[in-house]
Amino acid sequence: MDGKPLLEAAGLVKSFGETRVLRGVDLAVPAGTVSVLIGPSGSGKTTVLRCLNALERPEAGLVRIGDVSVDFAALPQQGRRAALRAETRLRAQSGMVFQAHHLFPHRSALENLLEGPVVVQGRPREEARAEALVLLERVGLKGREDSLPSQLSGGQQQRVGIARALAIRPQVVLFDEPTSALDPELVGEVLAVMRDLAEGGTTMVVVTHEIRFAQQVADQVLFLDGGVVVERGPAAQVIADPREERTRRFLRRLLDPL
Amino acid sequence: MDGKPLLEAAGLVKSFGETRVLRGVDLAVPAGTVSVLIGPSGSGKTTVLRCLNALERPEAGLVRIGDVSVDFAALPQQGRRAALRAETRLRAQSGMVFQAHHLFPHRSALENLLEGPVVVQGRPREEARAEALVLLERVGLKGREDSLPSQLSGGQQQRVGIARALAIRPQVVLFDEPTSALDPELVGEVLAVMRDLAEGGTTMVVVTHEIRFAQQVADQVLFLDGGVVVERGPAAQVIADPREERTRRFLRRLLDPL
Amino acid sequence: MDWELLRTSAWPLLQGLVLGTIPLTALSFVLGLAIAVVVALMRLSPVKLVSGLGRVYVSAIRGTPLLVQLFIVFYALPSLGVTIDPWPSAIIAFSLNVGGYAAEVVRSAVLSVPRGQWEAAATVGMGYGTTLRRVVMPQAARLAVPPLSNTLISLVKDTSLASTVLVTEMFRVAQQIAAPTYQFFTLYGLAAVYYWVVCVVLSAVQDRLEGRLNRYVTA
Amino acid sequence: MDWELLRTSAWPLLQGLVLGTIPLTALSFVLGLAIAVVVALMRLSPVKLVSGLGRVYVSAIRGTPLLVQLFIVFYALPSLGVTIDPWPSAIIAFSLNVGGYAAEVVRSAVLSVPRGQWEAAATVGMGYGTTLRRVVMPQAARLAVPPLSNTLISLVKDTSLASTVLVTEMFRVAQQIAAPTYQFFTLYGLAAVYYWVVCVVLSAVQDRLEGRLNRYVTA
Amino acid sequence: DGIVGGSSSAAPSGSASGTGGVLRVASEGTYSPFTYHDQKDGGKLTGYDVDVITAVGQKMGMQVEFTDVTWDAIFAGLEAGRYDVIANQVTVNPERQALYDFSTPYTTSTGAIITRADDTSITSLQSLAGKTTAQSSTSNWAQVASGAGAEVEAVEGFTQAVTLLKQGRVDATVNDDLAALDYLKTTGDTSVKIAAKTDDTSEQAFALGKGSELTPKVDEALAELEADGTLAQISQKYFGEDVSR
Ligand SMILES: Nc1ncnc2c1ncn2[C@@H]1O[C@H](COP(=O)(O)OP(=O)(O)OP(=O)(O)O)[C@@H](O)[C@H]1O
Ligand SMILES: Nc1ncnc2c1ncn2[C@@H]1O[C@H](COP(=O)(O)OP(=O)(O)OP(=O)(O)O)[C@@H](O)[C@H]1O
Ligand SMILES: [Mg+2]
Ligand SMILES: [Mg+2]
Repeated sequence: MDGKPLLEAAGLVKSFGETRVLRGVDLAVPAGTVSVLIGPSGSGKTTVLRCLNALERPEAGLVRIGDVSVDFAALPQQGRRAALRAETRLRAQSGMVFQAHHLFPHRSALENLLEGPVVVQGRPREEARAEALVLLERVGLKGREDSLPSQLSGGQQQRVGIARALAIRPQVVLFDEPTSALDPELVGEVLAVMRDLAEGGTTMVVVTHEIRFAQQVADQVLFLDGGVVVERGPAAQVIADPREERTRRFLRRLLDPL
Repeated sequence: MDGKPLLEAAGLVKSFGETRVLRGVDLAVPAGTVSVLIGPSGSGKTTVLRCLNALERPEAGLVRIGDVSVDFAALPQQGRRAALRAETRLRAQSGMVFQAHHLFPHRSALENLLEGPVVVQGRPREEARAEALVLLERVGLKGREDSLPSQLSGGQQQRVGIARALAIRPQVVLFDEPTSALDPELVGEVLAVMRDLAEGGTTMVVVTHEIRFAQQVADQVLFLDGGVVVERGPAAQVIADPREERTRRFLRRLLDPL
Repeated sequence: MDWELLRTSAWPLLQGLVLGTIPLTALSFVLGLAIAVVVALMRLSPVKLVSGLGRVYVSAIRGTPLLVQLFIVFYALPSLGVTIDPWPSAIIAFSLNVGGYAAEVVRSAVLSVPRGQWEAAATVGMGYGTTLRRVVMPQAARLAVPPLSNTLISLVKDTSLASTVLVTEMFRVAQQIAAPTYQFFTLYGLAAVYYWVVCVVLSAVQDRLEGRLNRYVTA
Repeated sequence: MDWELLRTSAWPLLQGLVLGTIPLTALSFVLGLAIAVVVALMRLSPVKLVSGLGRVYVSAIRGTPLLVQLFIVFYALPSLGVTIDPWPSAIIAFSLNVGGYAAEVVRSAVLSVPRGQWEAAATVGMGYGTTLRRVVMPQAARLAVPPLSNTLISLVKDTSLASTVLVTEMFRVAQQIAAPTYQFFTLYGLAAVYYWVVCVVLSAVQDRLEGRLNRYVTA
Repeated sequence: DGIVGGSSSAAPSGSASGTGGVLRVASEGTYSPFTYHDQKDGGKLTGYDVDVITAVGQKMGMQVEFTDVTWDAIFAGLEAGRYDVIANQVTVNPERQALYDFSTPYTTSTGAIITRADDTSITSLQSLAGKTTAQSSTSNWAQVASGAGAEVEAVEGFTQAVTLLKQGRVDATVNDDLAALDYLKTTGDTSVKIAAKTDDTSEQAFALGKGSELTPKVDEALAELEADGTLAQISQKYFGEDVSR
């Protein structure tokens, strides 16, 4: 490592229509670390992840992953094709895990993993297949490679989603509330897979409400509210002893809903 | 009260194809009390609720709510029409709140509440409307009566669902994981409404994974596993000090997923 | 292009459109939709006999040309002692025809409404009919509108076959005017323009309806 | 019913079916589907000009009778110096026609595929075309099959209009045999039976396809 | 007869032919100059066949009521008892005689071979051998042309045949000389011509249901019309010559 963080975002500003959803978000994620984003509904967590992945185009701000960087403010001047190319290139640096998995329903677990490497990246099918099988085993789905998504439980689907994000060999994996659509019982298996990945050195940015996961796995926790990062720091500090009143109130409500 | 519980189920047996999902479930819910059903995924919790509501027809067993009772084993001999009539009559005794709310998407919040009383029960529109407005206020949705479901947040949708279940003036309200599809932050508002109902004397049967809710609100907790009630008793006992190893294991996994 | 002929033909064709084509289309489509709903529900029935009958109906209607269906209603039924006047014959044949095609559209749209909606309706006490009418059909409508609008717009033009059963609509008028002058091309072109105007109006209605029905769809 | 006539007509009509109706239908439908996909995507384009062009196309095709479209391709284009042979003319007119109707079906089916699928495809690196081909279309197919099968089955019978541009298909053969004896009814009935058989086969294919495409649908 | 709802046979009363003094007649209404709607006269049904059958009706003391029917349905309607007689230049041939009653013929026509005006290669029926003609498949001229060795393209009607001829897609079309003359007269088209007439003549008559009790009465009326010169007079009006014999 050369001291520079693997992923860096600076000054992200994004509006939908009249409403400004991100008001200058900065983020630095060193290689091999886990950053957890927490914050109330509508605070912009999903939007941040989507900007990192260029699924959303911010009005201003810079995102760099490894040595690919995009200056979003400058994009519009580059022309449609060049802008698209830049975004696609950035997108290839990260994998994304959605809350509602969004697996391709008409393809088996294995085929879901192969779309990226084989169809898009054009890697040899046999090689990609071997790697995909390893990934499925890693998320605990050995033997289920031919199942369709509809034949898998929610937790299994989400784990296929994680494997699919890894299959494109991203530098960073982005998770958007990967467990919040799951039955409580199935949450554990997904979090376990994520912890294993983190321990294996995968760089991750995770939006989640699983505070215990953040405490145990995160190197850094960021609290987002109203489109700005209100507080950031080690998990132990932000969660156990938040400096800001807003953070404290949010955590209290989360831990004791009633 | 005449000492008899308001809702009673006895010997519910239900199979889907080859697999027997309920293997003789008994249940007694006194008027004005809250019973919470917990148990692992696939243990049959949803199926129990659906049998109480006659959405599912068990092969054997008896369900009684107030003075309406149905002997499911005897239904097939009564002929199709009589059986349907009996089921419809039983169904009218309870309201149901689904995990995925299932609001009618093309009707406003208020209209969702009026379908039962006005369209089905034929009560005067003005009277039903007045009552529905009270219900919406009770679940904290005053002023949102003309919103379509798609214009409401998940928590608000779920609260409309509760109000809709109440609008048919049921004797019992059945809840199937009413908060598990919600953002963690929105869970609180729904649980609060449910607690208020309980305190107001509504008889409720609730399937949930919200252990703290069960502790605070339930008069009775039942732990279901493999289609039988493994353990039942006051919340304090079943949750804090379960007798059965299976219950203990389940609760441990739920409280600490990692 | 014979402008004088066009000018003098404009009015009779418009009469044919307004007094023939449009009422024929409107009546047949409304009745056809009703038939379609019934047949779609039959095809969805768990009772094998009922769904089988629905299937036979759809197969018979889609499987044979509309022209033959018109022939049967008007020319073959009399030999069985049933003689029906031209207009009723045309409307019967067209509605039966629309019924067969639209049934498939309705069936697929009804299937697309989630089961949860049926169950929610049951829990507020609705029976099968009420659920269909108040819950399922309004939601199925959204998906059904574009293909049904295809069916309707086809029907507008298929009514030209009504002349086989002695009903005079716009296309027949065009043929009648063209015959003594041999200007078929001009008259058919004029008819096409009228049809096109009707279609534009119907498409606009379709767009508005789609917009309206999309309003309450979540994401 | 003239049984002898039926017997001697069976073979020529079958020839007309196999050499005329079926290849005409198959070719036109395949080309028409391709046009439909392009037009549907145009109508979905955010670029106003492109979506406007798509709209005009659909409106022109659905708005005018197929007969007029055939006339234009075959009888009017020559006056602009473009003379096209009967078979190509028929196939051009039919595919353009199918394209207009099927475009609406495809558009509505594409819209029914959740946005999440587009985004998931983007995150694994797919561009617009690849996403359509590998992710969206296979899912849209499920909803599109019943209405498209209506379009196809209509087309089978609409090919009888090909005779206006000198293509001889089954219905024309039936007319030719009927003419000297005026036994139109008998011959049309025989044609109807052939059409019906084709439709039964196509419906069976539709059912299997629907079953196949429903396989991976959750709940 | 109004333009819309062109059928005036509002009372299809089964097979009680001709009772109540009404003679129900079917014709295409799109076959000029035999049966067509005259736009200069408010779209009234008129033509040679229409006039003849009207005169026949008068002689029979019956009121004539017309119905517009498409050609391929016209005989189905006769069989279904929707009307009593077809007045539409029906050519008499043995196959048809087996199925229907025919009156005595009221038109005799010959075939005309129509070619492009500048085409000199076709001078007789025989020279059609190897050429392509466009024929309405429902007419017997198709058989005449193919009998002469021509390849026949089937079209819907005369106009279409002439269009193909002018576009050079076919070499000729064979049709009734009367229809051909009417076309040339009406349109003033000089790009086509009548290149030759065929030798064989054909006879057109009214068609009635098999065994109809009206047939002899129609024949009787026709005989009277011929005798008193009415038939020839009607023929003169439309063709400038007597085509009735
Ligand atoms: N496509 C969009 N169009 C309009 N507004 C949007 C869009 N996407 C998000 N928003 C708005 O932007 C704000 C931030 O949304 P975002 O989804 O990023 O929040 P979040 O922190 O992820 O919330 P949650 O916890 O509910 O997922 C919200 O107010 C939301 O309504
Ligand atoms: N309609 C059905 N057809 C077939 N099997 C079914 C059906 N409904 C439920 N089951 C099966 O019955 C068993 C019990 O299901 P049920 O939904 O009652 O469990 P649950 O306790 O509610 O689980 P969860 O916590 O996941 O909601 C499961 O194994 C399920 O797969
Ligand atoms: Mg979010
Ligand atoms: Mg359940």
